[in-house]
Amino acid sequence: MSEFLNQFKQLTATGYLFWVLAILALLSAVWVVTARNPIHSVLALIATFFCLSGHYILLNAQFLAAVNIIVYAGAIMVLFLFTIMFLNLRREDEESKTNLTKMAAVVVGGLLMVMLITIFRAKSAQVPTFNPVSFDSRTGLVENLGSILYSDYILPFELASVLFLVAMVGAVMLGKREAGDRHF
Amino acid sequence: MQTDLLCALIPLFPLIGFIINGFGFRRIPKSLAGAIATVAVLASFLTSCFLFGAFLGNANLTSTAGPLKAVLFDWISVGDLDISFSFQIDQLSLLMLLVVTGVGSLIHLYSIGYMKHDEGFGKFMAFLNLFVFFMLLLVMGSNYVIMFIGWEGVGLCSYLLIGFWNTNTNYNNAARKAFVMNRIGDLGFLLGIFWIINLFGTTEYTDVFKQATSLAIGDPEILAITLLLFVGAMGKSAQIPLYTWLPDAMAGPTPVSALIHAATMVTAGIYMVVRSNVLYTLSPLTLEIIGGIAIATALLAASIGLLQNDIKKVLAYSTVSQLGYMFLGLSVTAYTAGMFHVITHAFFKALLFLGAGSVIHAMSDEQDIRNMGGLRKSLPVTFITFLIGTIAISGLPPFAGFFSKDEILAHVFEHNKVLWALGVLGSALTSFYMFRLLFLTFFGEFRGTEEQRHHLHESPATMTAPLVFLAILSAAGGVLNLPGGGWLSDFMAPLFEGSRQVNPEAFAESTIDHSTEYILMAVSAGVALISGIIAYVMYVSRGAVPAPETTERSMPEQVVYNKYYVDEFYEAIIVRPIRGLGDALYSFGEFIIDGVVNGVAWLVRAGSNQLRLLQNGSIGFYVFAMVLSIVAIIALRFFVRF
Amino acid sequence: MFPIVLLSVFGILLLFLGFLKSRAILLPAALLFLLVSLAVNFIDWNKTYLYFNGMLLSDNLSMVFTAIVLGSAFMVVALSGSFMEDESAQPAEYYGILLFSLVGALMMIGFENLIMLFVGVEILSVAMYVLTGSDKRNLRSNEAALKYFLMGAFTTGIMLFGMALLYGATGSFTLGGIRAYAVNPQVGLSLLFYVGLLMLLIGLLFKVSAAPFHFWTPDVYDGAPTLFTAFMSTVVKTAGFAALFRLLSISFSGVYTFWWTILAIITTLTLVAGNITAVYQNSFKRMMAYSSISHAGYLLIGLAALGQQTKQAIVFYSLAYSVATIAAFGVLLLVARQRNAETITSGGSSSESFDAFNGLARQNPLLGFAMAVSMLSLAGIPLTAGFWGKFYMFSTAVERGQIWLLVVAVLMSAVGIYYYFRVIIAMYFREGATAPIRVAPFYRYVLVVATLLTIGLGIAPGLLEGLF
Amino acid sequence: MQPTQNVLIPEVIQQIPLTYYIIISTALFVIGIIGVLTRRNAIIIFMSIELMLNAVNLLLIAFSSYRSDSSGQVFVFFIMAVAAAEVSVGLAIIVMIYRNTRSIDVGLLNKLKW
Repeated sequence: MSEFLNQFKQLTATGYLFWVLAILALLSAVWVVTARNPIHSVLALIATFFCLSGHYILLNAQFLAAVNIIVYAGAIMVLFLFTIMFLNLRREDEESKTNLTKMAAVVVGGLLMVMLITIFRAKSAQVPTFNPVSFDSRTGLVENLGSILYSDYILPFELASVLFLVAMVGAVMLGKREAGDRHF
Repeated sequence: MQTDLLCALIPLFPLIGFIINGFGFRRIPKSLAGAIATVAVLASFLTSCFLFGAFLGNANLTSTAGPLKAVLFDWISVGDLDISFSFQIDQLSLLMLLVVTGVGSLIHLYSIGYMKHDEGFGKFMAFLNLFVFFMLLLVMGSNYVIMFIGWEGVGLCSYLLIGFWNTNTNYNNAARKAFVMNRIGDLGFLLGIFWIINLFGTTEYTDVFKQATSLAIGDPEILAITLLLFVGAMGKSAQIPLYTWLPDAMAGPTPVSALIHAATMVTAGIYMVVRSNVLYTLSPLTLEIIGGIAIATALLAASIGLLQNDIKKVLAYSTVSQLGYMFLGLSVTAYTAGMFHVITHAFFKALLFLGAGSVIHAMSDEQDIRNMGGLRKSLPVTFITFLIGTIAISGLPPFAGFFSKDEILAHVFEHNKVLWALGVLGSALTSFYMFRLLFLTFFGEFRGTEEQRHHLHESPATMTAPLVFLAILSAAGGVLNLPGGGWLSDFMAPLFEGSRQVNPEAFAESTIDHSTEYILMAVSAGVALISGIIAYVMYVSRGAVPAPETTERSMPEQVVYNKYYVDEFYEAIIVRPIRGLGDALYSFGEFIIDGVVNGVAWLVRAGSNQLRLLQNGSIGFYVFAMVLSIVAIIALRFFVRF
Repeated sequence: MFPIVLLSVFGILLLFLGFLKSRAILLPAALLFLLVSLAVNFIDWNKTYLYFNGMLLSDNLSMVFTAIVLGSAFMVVALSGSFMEDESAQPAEYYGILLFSLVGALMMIGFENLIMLFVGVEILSVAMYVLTGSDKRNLRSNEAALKYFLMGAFTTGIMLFGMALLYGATGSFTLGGIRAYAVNPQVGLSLLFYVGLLMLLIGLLFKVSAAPFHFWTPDVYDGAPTLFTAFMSTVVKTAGFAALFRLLSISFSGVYTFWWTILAIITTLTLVAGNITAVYQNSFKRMMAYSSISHAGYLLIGLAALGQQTKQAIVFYSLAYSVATIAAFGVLLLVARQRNAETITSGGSSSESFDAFNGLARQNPLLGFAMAVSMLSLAGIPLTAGFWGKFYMFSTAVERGQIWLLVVAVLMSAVGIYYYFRVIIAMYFREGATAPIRVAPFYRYVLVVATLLTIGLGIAPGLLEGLF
Repeated sequence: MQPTQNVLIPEVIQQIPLTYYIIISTALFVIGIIGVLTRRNAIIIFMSIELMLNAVNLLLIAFSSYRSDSSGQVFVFFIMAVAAAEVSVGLAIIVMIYRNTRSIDVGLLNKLKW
């Protein structure tokens, strides 16, 4: 423990930023799952995304940090928010799950977390470390990612468009109001 | 000589018959359908005969009557295991071929008369043909996989035919019971086959047996294999504890009972053991177990047979009992004797069933012998042939059953005196219930209704002709293998070369001298004769008729008036204990064994009912179960040492 | 490779064809597109290529799997004539999505990189979510779609976590890279690798509905429109097993000792859960869902006993299973439609229960026969393809010496007979007064082909040998 | 901690062991799982799933940065794309259900069972 504290004391500002972001991310994540009001959940999730983007920047993955904000916080969460507003879900009419199921869920989830963390912290886990000699700090830059994406990963990249087509057609097909369906 | 072609033709004929009748049974007129089916099987029979002649000629020429193999095509290869679709023609399969197609054609012929008023005649004939096809696959295949296919196929046909009159729920239940019991047996058989694959890397008989000869006697793996295979035989050949389906299977039409549940399918288990004789010889313990089960089955079924009043049920229990005798023979490595009994049994049991069918036909579907009697005048042909069948099955010389049963008993005597004594006892019981059946049916006064009496008639020629044929065979079948080195044992000797190699002692020349042999014969024949006489006294002289089920069974008051001291003695010493025993055993069969089988089925259903509640429709629960499983898997892999 | 490209294009074409006034052109067009894709599949026959910078493998095995998937899809689409009669149906969209989903299936079959696997799984899954819910007014369909979607997305998370951990341990997403890491003998492997392996497996096992990750299957199969249930239980399952087989046989064969016990336990659970639960069902469709779980169990035997024969066994089994399943669902479609029409007038039992089949064989011998053959095949009765499928599977277990797995499988196959035969009994032995069902000629051909295929493979199973 | 030698290596990578990132991701991931398990509102369950995906993203980016290997970040890119597609379909399904039942409580959806 004291070793940990010693390490902690030697951290630079970035190091402290890591901790702050980590704790904030976890707290807002907990808020996502506990908030009674769906809108609060959405906001908390957006906060989590911002914290994670901070992490990405710390990890020198600027491009993904930007994409995360734009796609996740910008597009996906707005879609969520839109749906919630659309369905007018502000009321607190859910939550009839018994405390027993909740307890069981938390216990099982906690058990999973404890087990995984124990495994990952074990001596034999052999978590890889960075190699100062061959380290390339330009890994996460747009130029680098772009050239890989359009060379090595061209096939999945193109086929992802099929996925979007399916999603688009499917969403329209399912979401479209048929004659006789209710308005909202 | 196009042996391959001939081999292919034999099962092909019935298949063609099945296809024609099966797909066109709505359009083909009845007479034609019957003719097609019968001709198909008859063609197989003729081909088999031709093949048999060729084989004999061949064997005489070369004097090494090795099996002929006809590889039709390569089937599959799984890894190193190659399975070809091929037939093996040797002494054993030829004998079975002749029996199956020969008796089969007679029964087909008979069915034309017996079933002609039935709506589903074409369908019936198609199923019969399909059955013959699978049965031929079973006996001709050159490896265990083909045998298994035939094995499953005949089970399926048996299921379809038992439930043929499917309007009645009881018939369906009987069909289902037969299927379930056969499945249990098949599981054992299948596991046995996979074990053979595991051990020998092949399923081809010749290769398996060649490799097996190099193993030591009592090899534990062989023990397991033979036991598993025998489980299959127990199901198919109705041995304890899987025998209760056979009596119930009598719900099917009578020709079906004759063909499937007496003459052919139920002997598949014996065929399989004889086929695998090398393996069984290697495992004396299995043989001991078979012997125990066989004698128990023989006695149990015979004692139940004493009390039955349904003409077909008596014959059914008698079949179970005779199958027990066959296994008894196999258990003392008297494979030839076992096969001999298979053949003679096929003759006389088919005869008896067909005779019974003729009676039932005449009696307008009456099956209760208490309502028959005195039929010998109205049904003379049926009576005479039935009499011959009865004498044959009872083991009275010089008819077929005498020789085959006697040979089995002689071998058993050599092996174990107690088993022999029990066997003789069973033989006495057999003789008694068969004569009882005969006397109650054909002698005495007619006890049926006026309407039935009016309706009594001898069956048409298509039905009596097979009876006559079979009667001749039953009477003369014994010449196949007369005591003291008959034709059959010489013919079949090459089959047991491997067994002789691994265990010469089991095949040593008979140690009992001729005088003992004659005494044994005399004893068994005498016992059978005495039982027959007792039955005569009981049911003809005294005219006793089994009481209807509503009144009390034992009626001492009636007996008091009787002058025959023998009767009283018989009643007190033999009949009552045996009745008690029979009742007890009957309930054992009906309640314990069926109970276990039904219990398992019930357990599965109950388990199903409970298990499906897990599927409670809630996403929360589903996800929870998944997460729990993930936790369990990770715990199992990382935190539990095993 | 060619089918993937073509199918993407054809999917778009179909969507545009939907703008035409005439709906009648859609079905022939979809069938034609599938046939063309099936044909071009074999261009590379007997050659092994890695396409697109090592993203996609094309070898004989993947082509055979592709052929099975496309063939199944062809038969399913061929059975879809009823869309044309249904006003609220949107056939252009359905066919388009089906074709797109096949792209995903083919990616799962030929992937060389986990990204391909992931995108493929997602294309297939998203398409299935949509199709499951395509009967929009039907609450059962809605519920099934939501269940499938939520659980599928959840599992995607698990699977991705596994992929991430594998990447962390091995530094590569390629099958070869992971394999190179896993067979590396110098040091013990990272624990991240093992956890990642388990999570990835769980993700895929969910897709093939292996217990205890099977809970979605009965509900989703039950609620989805029957035609798409047929599609899911054949195409998705085949693709899932192809993917599992590739992963396990290429990347993870070096650590067989680590995962086989887990897989064997899961196999046992799957066999028991599928077969036992099916016994109590009254709805044929739901029974088929449990039956598909149980067949996943039989297929898993081949993986748990991974060996030389696994490849052949899985190919044969999935082919036999797919053909029989499609025929069964094809008959169910007709029967259910007929019964629905009747219940409107008279009122009676559910259109998908076992009772709906009562007396079918008498009125419609062809339908009865096709159904009976496919039931026999699913039950594994000899002289049908299903028997040999089971035979192959069981002999893989024997080869690895996993006798207890074999014993469980053999016992459970006996249980299976019980519920498959219920249909046969209903069709042949029960009375049911119904008018003959009109079967469109093309529909009839599909059923006949499926039946002949089942019998043909049952008589000559060697036909498929040596192809791959 | 050694003094910084290579200014191009981000300070976080030099100061924080990779294990910490793994632990944080695991924690986020499990929070997401717990969210799926405890909530009944379909949308919130869905958001919890998004949380799980983001935990994976963090994990992948951490691995990718520590290993100086871009393919991990490309994978993240794909995950985001797929997530967007999934969200559109998922929300369409939820809307469809709401239209039919006026509720998105998954606990009420249990017509299909047994």
